[in-house]
Amino acid sequence: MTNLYDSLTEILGSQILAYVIGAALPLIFVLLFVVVAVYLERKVSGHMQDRLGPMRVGWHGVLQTIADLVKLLQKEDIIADGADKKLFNLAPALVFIGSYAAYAAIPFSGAFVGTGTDLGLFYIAAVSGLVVAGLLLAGWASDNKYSLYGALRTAAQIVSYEIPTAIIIIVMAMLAGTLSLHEFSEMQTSSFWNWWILGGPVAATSGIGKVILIPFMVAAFIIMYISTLAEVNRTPFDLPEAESELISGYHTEYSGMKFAFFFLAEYANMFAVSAIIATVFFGGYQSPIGYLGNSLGIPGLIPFEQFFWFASKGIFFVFVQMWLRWTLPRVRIDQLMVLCWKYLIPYAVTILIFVGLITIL
Amino acid sequence: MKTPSEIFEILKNEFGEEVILGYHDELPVDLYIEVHPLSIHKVAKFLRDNEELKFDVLMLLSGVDDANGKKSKDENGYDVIEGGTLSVYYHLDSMQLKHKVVLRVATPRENPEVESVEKIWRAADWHEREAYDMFGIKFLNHHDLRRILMPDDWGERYPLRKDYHDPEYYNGMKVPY
Amino acid sequence: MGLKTEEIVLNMGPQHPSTHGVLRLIVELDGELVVDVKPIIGYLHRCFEKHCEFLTYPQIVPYTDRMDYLASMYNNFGYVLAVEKLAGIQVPERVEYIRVIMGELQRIASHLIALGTYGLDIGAFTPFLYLFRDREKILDLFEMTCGARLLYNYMWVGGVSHDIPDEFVPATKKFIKEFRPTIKELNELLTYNKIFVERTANVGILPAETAINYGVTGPSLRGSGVKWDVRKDDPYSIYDRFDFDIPVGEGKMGTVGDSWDRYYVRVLEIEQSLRIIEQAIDKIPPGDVHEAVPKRVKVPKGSVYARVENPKGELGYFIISEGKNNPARVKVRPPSFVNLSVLGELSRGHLVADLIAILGSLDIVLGEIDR
Amino acid sequence: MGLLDKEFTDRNIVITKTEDLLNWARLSSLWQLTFGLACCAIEMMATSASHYDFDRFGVIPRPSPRQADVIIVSGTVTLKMASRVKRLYEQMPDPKYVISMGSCSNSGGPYWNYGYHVLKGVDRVIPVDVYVPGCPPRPEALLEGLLKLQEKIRHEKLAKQTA
Repeated sequence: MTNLYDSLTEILGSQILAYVIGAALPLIFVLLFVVVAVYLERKVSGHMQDRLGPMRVGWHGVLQTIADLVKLLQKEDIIADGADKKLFNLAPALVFIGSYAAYAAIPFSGAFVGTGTDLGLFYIAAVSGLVVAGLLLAGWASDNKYSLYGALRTAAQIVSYEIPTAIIIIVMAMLAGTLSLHEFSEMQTSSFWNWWILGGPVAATSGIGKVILIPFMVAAFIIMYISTLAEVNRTPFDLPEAESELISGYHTEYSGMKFAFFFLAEYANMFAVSAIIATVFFGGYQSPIGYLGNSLGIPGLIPFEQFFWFASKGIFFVFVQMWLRWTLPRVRIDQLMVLCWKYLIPYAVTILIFVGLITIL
Repeated sequence: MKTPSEIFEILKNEFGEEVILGYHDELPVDLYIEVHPLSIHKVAKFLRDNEELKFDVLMLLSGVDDANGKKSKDENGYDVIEGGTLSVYYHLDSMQLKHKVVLRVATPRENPEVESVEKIWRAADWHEREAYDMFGIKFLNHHDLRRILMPDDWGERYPLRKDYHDPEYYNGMKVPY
Repeated sequence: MGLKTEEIVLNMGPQHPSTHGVLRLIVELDGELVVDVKPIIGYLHRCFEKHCEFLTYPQIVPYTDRMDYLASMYNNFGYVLAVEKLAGIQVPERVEYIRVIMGELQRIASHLIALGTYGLDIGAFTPFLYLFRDREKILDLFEMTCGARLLYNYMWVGGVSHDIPDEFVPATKKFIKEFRPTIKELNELLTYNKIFVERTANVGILPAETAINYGVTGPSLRGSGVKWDVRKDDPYSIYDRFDFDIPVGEGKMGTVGDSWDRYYVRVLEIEQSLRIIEQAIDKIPPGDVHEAVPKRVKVPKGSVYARVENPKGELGYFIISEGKNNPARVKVRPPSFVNLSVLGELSRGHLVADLIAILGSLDIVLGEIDR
Repeated sequence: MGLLDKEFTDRNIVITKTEDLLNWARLSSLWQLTFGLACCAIEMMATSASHYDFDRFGVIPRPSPRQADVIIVSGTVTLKMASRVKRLYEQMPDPKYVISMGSCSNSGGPYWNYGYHVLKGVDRVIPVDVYVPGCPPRPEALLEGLLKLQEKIRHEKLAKQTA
């Protein structure tokens, strides 16, 4: 299968141009996704709550998010007197860069794998640290007590929940023998029976080992899903922006375009973590039932099919995040920490030990 | 269960006539016992703790402008009342014994001072602050006697007194319509 | 030597999503722990008591609507009872039944908002909208009767403003039938939700003695396990004719008197109100609702204190009359005003998030606190 | 004012088209400040809730004034509250709009005469775009007020007004 990057280099005759286009593609995807996801969020919440959601802006309100963005673009940009101007301006950029950088390691389809780095999972865990720094800056520079509380809560929350996520990543790396998300996707090919949630590729594990692995994999998936939910600050873990306590948390003081950046980053993050989960446990861009391109004999169709599967899986997990948000109340900060340190981390470590034993045997 | 007149007898025996000033039943519906304003806290404590009375709830504490002084008009045509009394009504209830009683204290308009009962019933805390806010009645030994509803910078004006009139402006905002 | 730390003072409100109106809280925090809370009220002080001194007795009724605007019917109820007691007016049976039915429907509507906004405080948005949807059905019943949705001016001295229309009785029965399952839905969605229980059980425990000493009444008092309800203990109107229970907090999820108990008492009270309506709806006697409405309300000299069980607690009116067309003094005992004063006591030593949970569980209405 | 407002002196095809786009975006996405004062706030909540559903018009509540476009003054503004309402209004970024909901905030309502602590009309402290009468206005009336505001925004001009 030809790589998009290689074909771009061939067509354009310039590596630099190919790099730029290759890097811009996820940005376009992210922007499109945010437009769709915000609309989806409002529609999903509306229909869950016996309402209709946006109806008047375009057909069934489809242009709602675009109107929102255009409006935000030309709002007055307020920087409060007490705010630290440099940091205040830097923070939204940092947050967005942090969440966008994660896309560099996410394989969208067999032909477009981003950088395809060997350390994909590791890299994502690292760059998401940039987001924490951005949020802390936002809270500190705003000179607003609510923002500060929001930022401190976020930092505590994200740093804590990185640990169970990291442990599960180690488990998966141990099993798969790789940290590259591209390789993860490649090994779970041809059928959903090869997905890691069902014990992984038949080729890699012996038949009995695979069956024993299934409960551990399901548990690992649940732990990872809960942790990532907390890392992207979604209900029931949306304490940093807990509306009923902290107004809007770290972005209380932001208006106009800078607020839009936080908004973009939040939704970009939602998709990024969903994509990682889909890639690690659910076969990434691989189809669960085989490819139309193969049966029709058109190999050119396959990358697009893969992209379709990748996007659908990602959006499905984003939908679950929304579903949870409009159903559950919010936990308290100490309960959040208890959940992480007393339950998720010990369980994750247990999984690590048992999976380690299974792989040795 | 005791009637107000029985309660009046008990109180008179306990405190004497210089504290328990009288018993009023000439007007319809609610009867009340008149108490001296600087002894009300002792009477209140007795009413709460006495085994036969057990008034554990202060339902309501209300300031009232009796408007029984000399009425006149000042140079701007506003009402002015001089002399007379402001009074405070205490509506007590016993949850256990299911009886009720009303106490009243009257205090001179020029220097209204009443002993606070907030340490006996914590419910009195905010009610007393409200009476202070609206009538300027000072509750002695209240731990935090500030204005409660009106803004702190409202000045020496007590809106529920019968001779109150609006200021023309408050912080640059016109007050009358 | 420990690290030197300073307490941070957080100003909440008057515009804050969960202060239920224009309440301002000055919160002293040590990290996330609440050291002290000082409620500042008066941002909605609309001078009700001053207005009463200038208006005639019937003219005051619409102003009582605007105090506890979530339970307007019941505010009317308390006021007209007080005036009728002072003036010695006996209202027809039909009026008594209509008043009780309206009052209990209003109690359900008020509790629905209390439960919904409480869910909102805890972070659950959807139950709030479900309960608002059901409240609309009650408002439709009111609208059918008197034309207004929120502030009714329905109960007059000596009667009610409009007789109930013919379709009111079947519509109410239909409402009760449709409404019962939604309580179950609420319980599944919110009441027994693990996160909700964790957030509210054992939070803001209000011991019975403290509650009584602070004068706390209504569901907040009953949540502390005190079986006290003016409808039973000091019956007014025709409440002694109906068979209903007084739910009290039992500490089912934690300690007696915690926020969850206060919440749950409201859920149970909705069911009891439905029972009262069911008993009353078929027994409404025929008659004229304007029979006892006087042309001019003539009130003798004297004073009266009358109290009713408002959805928020004990609502009392103290009226002093000097025999004129307008009262010399009307003082209200607003239940929320008294209930809110216990907030500082309850929230000391809790987290900021708990402060919100405690405030929500007290179910306050600022219109009534500030009057 | 917003970033581009009143920056141009002449009106040409580019500006009028941009104007149309910006006005469309503004009127389609009026985020409302979560701010209730009194009785009318309950009707405002009812308008946002399932039965009437403000979200249909793109109106969603934002708790922070920095992200809000429209403040609905729903209820009696008292003298103690007036300075806070003014500050909230000042904290909102331009372009910002005000809907005065209900008689009290229009003119003092039932409290106009004896209300010693009531501000007789919120327009004494902040400029109002749309007045919605009623005590309280029904949700339909508030929706009508919103449509009136949208109509007003539709005719806003980027160019400087010349006399």
